[in-house]
Amino acid sequence: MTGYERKSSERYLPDQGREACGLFGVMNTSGKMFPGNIAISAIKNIKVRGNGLGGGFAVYGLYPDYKDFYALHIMFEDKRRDVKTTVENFLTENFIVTYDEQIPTNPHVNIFHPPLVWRYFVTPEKKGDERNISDDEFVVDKVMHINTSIEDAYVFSSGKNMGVFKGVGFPEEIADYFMLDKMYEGYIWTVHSRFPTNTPGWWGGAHPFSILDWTVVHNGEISSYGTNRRFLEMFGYYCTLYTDTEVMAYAVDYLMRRQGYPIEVASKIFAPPMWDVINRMDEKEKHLNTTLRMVYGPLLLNGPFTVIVARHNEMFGITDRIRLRPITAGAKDDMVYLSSEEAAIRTVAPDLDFAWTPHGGNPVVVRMNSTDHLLSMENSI
Amino acid sequence: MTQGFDYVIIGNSAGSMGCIEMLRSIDRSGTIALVAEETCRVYSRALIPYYLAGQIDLEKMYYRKADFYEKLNVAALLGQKAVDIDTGKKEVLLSGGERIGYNKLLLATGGRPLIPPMEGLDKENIFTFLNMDDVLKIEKALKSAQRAVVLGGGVIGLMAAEALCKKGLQAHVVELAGRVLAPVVDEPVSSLLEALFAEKGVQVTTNNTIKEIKGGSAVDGVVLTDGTQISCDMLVLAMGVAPRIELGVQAGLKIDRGILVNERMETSQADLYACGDCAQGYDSVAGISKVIPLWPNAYLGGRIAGANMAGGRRENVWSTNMNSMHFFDLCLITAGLNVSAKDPGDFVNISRLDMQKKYYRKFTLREGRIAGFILAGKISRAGIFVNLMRTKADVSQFADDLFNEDFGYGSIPENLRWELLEKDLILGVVNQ
Amino acid sequence: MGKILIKPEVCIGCHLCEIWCVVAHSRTKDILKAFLLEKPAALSRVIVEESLPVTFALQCRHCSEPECVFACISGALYKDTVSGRVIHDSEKCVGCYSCVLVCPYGGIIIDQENKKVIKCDLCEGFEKPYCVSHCPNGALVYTNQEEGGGNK
Amino acid sequence: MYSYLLPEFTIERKTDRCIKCRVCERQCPFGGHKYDPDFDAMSSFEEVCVGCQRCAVFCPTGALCVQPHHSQYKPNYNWTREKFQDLKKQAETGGIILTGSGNDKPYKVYWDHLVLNASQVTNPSIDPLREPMELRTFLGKKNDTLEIELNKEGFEIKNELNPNKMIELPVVFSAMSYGAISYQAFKSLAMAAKEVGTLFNTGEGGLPLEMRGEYGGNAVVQCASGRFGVDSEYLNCASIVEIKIGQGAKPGIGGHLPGEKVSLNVARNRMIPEGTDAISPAPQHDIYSIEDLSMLIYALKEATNYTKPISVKIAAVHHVAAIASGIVRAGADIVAIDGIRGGTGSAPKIIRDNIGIPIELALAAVDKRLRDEGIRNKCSVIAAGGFRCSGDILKAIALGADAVYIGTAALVAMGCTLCQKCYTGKCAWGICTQDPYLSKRLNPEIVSIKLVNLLRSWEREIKEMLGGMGINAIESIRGNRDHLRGVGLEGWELDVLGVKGAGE
Repeated sequence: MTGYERKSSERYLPDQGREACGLFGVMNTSGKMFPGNIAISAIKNIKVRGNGLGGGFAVYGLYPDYKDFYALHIMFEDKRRDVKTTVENFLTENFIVTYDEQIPTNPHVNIFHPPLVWRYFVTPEKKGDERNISDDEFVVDKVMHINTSIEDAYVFSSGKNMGVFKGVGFPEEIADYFMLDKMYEGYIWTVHSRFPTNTPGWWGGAHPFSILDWTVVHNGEISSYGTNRRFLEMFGYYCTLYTDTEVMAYAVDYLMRRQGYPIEVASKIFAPPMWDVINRMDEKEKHLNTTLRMVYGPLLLNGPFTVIVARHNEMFGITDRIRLRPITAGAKDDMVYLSSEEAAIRTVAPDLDFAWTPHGGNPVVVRMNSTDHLLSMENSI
Repeated sequence: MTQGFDYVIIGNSAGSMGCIEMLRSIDRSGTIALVAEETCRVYSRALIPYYLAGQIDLEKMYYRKADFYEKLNVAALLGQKAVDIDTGKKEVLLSGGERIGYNKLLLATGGRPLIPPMEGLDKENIFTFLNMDDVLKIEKALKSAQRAVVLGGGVIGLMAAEALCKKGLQAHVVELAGRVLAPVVDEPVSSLLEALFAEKGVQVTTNNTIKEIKGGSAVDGVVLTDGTQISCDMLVLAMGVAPRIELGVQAGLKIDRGILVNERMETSQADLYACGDCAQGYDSVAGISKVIPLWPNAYLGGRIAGANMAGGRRENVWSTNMNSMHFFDLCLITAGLNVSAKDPGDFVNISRLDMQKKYYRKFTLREGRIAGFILAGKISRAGIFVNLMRTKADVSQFADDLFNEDFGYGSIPENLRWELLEKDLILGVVNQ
Repeated sequence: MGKILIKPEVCIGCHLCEIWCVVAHSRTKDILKAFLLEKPAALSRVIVEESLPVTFALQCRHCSEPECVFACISGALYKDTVSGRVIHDSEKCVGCYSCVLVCPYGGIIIDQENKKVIKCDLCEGFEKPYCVSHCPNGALVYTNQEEGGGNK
Repeated sequence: MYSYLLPEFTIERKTDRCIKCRVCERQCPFGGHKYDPDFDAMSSFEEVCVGCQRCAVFCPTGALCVQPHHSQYKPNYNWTREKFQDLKKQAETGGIILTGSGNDKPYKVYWDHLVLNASQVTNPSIDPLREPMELRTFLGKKNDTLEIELNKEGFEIKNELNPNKMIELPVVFSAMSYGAISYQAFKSLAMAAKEVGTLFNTGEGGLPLEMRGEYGGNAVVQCASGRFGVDSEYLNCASIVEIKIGQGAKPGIGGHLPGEKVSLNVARNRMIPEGTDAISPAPQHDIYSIEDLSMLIYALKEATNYTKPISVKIAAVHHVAAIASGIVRAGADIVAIDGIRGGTGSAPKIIRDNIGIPIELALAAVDKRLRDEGIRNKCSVIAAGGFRCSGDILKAIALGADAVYIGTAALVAMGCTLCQKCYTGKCAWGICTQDPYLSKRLNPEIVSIKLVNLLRSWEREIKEMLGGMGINAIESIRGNRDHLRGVGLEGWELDVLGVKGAGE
């Protein structure tokens, strides 16, 4: 007589991840285009790092026909047509919209509460004082406007010849939904499998985050979020997504686009060396690092994180200053891989030329037609 | 074969100890010989009155422990008298016929009791009051004695009288001068003392001395110069001491009252030193050469001699007459010059007296500086006055405070105070 | 050698050094008993000199050339060659006060009761002299360093 | 006039413990104890007792207990004992009631209504015993951008940097002048600041010449309305020059150091005759507008060749945010804001107790305003006024302060018991006095260690709290109000503070 049934709710479910997010990025340094299945297979391998509440991809080089236009990917929550009209009115006020269409999706994929997702290829149409600011600045400003002022509309991709696809679900489901393996090719793919802890799961909240052609996939929790956010607010970046990844995207934009600092400098700001390390540096290095910390202390990203940032011709990965989250890099010919797990890389590239784990705060910088990424091997663990 | 020593010291009291202890702090290996007439180990002559009064036992008379000579590796030739010095051969002839060679020689032969000529000195129960021998003899005589006459109203005489009084004898002090302790204290203190002794039943006769000693084989009385007769069964002669200079004379040293020494305790002959009661040095306060027959002076002289004998160079920069005494309950301290109030000359005497409290203080000033002082009754921290005297500090600004019973460094003006104390304080810089 | 240095600029004149010196030299080492029960009470070996606003504590300096030792007629005072302390053997002291006469600091105290002297012994047996360890303001400092000069 | 005042304190002496050592008598500068030879006992005089506890601490047998006097007027919620006493005092004297130290009225202490965050699961907390934990802070204007050049040797910064002062701990000793406090107290602060790698503030009393070489590098020198002690060398030996406009304990009020506190040395440092009153006017008479302030800021920058950050210190008053913004725009590199609980050596009680606003609200408003205007990085903000513990400090930094000034807390570490009698010049603890007999009670060698210990313990605590939040550099909590939550605060208060309520 066995009246009892074992309770399944207490069992460890291998499908149910427990910790943090999975990241993967791949770039062909010769600029060769390749389809999405590498990124999809890799992220599938580390499914345990997601929980089905968010996944997304960034693809570079996918709109060669519209490469001179800003490609705005905009989602309308609850498929609200009225909001779409508002946004489109706003767009036509500020841009010349060359072409727009609904982003094609696979109707057979069963997915959670999808918004209406539309893409617009646009050129800024600046008026009055706006003529003094750059196109990029103009676009950022308008994106910020839509994201902060128009409810239920959200611009989640705004670069040229690149695009972000994301949503609530496992990344492979998102890939299926947007038919990434079939419809697009790119020379950089980054992907994120999400396990949100501090923010609710919604489509806009999935990674990658982007501004212009910058995209960020991120694993971790930035304890300095409030400091970073309030600093960036001074420069017109308003964080609307209640997530630290967004702040990172804006910080990258602020430092690398607006201030024009290279990744190597930006990474010293995000994950600076400890003071006791700086104290031991030679005078020049010490001056550089001290000044960066003095001036950009508010952009130090404190707390555990691994991040993969990409833009055209460049991708880099970095972990926090005390390496509370992992990153692994791998290279095979002109393909360079970054991931939170080596396993993800090995899945798609079993026989790597190199595989290495850099120190906390030490970026792996992947550049077009360059082997800069190998520099980070020097001090790797 | 003559035994040779690096250092030979003649005498076995304070000066010799000062010398040996200094020598050994510098020279651990040099050979030292000590020659002394007495057979016992070093003891403190200054303690004789204490022993006699029964305040201490014989063991405490000894100034250093029994193993002192052994520990300091000193050949103690006790019971041997040095009878001659051959300065050419650098040898000392001992009474036993033995000769010992020296490289450096210290004469610390001390003093002998002064005994004025008088009739009847050959009788029994007449004692001097200087050595262990003397006191042991007196002690034996005490058993049968009841009345004692002490000739001499100086420090030793008064101490002897006090001790005898404490032993139950009726003592009678006879002093030639017009008052007791005349050389070191002034009239008020003499009066205090005379009254004190009288109060304790000790008669004091001044302006008088013994003309004749009466009795058969033993003394049974004395006749004073004014004809007064005092019966007694014991007579203590405490007239003071004279330097023992015979060896110095034989060695051909320059001699005045004592063997003349310079500030390094060197005599007129090379490698010959002298210190203590047999020597005559410079009194810094009096400004003259004189014998200062005091225990501390002897010890210090020995130290300085020792330092120079061992090849160092050290000078006696300052010495003067100083005394700490107490009679019954009265403590007395004197130092420097004792200038009579009647004829002070260049000196200014300032004093306070309270007969009731047996308190007296007198300071003798010369150009605002202390040249001498007498304290009776309250003597604590007297050394500070000595320090002021030694450093020739001008005290005129705070002369009144000197009478303060709690006088201390707090009473001394700021600058002078730190000057006197400086080396021993951390004087932080305090800006106020 | 052990020595107590005094810093008048931070001496606050509280006299706690004297109080604790008494305790250190009491039989019971208990402040209440030392003052309220023990008869006669122990005496302080340290004296606070006062000339307001200046105050400072003074006790035996444990001189390298101790006049008191030279003057002592009984051998009660001696300088310990190892520790450098000037030590007073009360058993041997006869109370002649020669040391009182010569001590330039007035650091030797007369014990009227016993007709002897007493002086600072640097609280032998304690890690630090009581006056130093109980000074509330660091005005007394115990040093244990070799000092220059010596008996050369 | 016969006084109707009740004694404030009662002195209880356990006679079975009193050994009549008279330590209490010597330690009380007010004459509260005396040995009575007729009784062979100690007597106490309660009417002079200020409750400073010096005697209780120094009594070697623990025989003394000083506590508020039991006698009271008929209890009355409105007419409190304090109000009674003040009224009677004024009736007897006809004067303004003076007091010392900070506001002791029960205004809401917002620090006690703010709580900090800690990491659980999603990000690891950091163990400060094992991992570096960085509190280094820079005070001064930050460059808007850096010109970074990549050359053969690496990256190089080409542009000129604004002067900044680096401190190892975001806690700075606030302005307490030599003259107000004793030389010993002043020097103790300097010694401790140097040891810890932070700053002390000279107040308006000059910086003694002999201290300039050794402690100038740790000094914030003040240039206040009396201009006491200001000369070129004074300005140039320091790390930061501060223009003092106001003080939290007495906004709108000047200073008055009575002549009896102006000793020869105080006089020399203030460059005034010995024994004369040192009067700091209420306003700076060359600053009647923000443009005037700007002129002084730039005059001081000129005088120091643009090598030192210039700070402007104001009392927190109603429009503090706008004032602070003006100050930054006037060219100040640091804005120091002193809240209503800031301390003083002497102030009219009515001013101290009633004027100004709490630092928490002022700080939050200023930080927000400067950010809204996009100029927060053009200055550092130092908060002052009643910081009691490292928790307060970390909360202030999370609200947006770069560093905090501590005054009263440092004084307490030095011995102060907040008896509030600073203005009498008879501080029993040797802090707020120029009486040499009293001031030497404070031994800089000991007291500087106490101050260092205080800062070190706070440093450790701040590191523990930061570690708990998973943050290993102080700059990551600065202005990070996400790590603060309010408890027991009303909506408007949360709004001003810019924090969410707990549970949100």
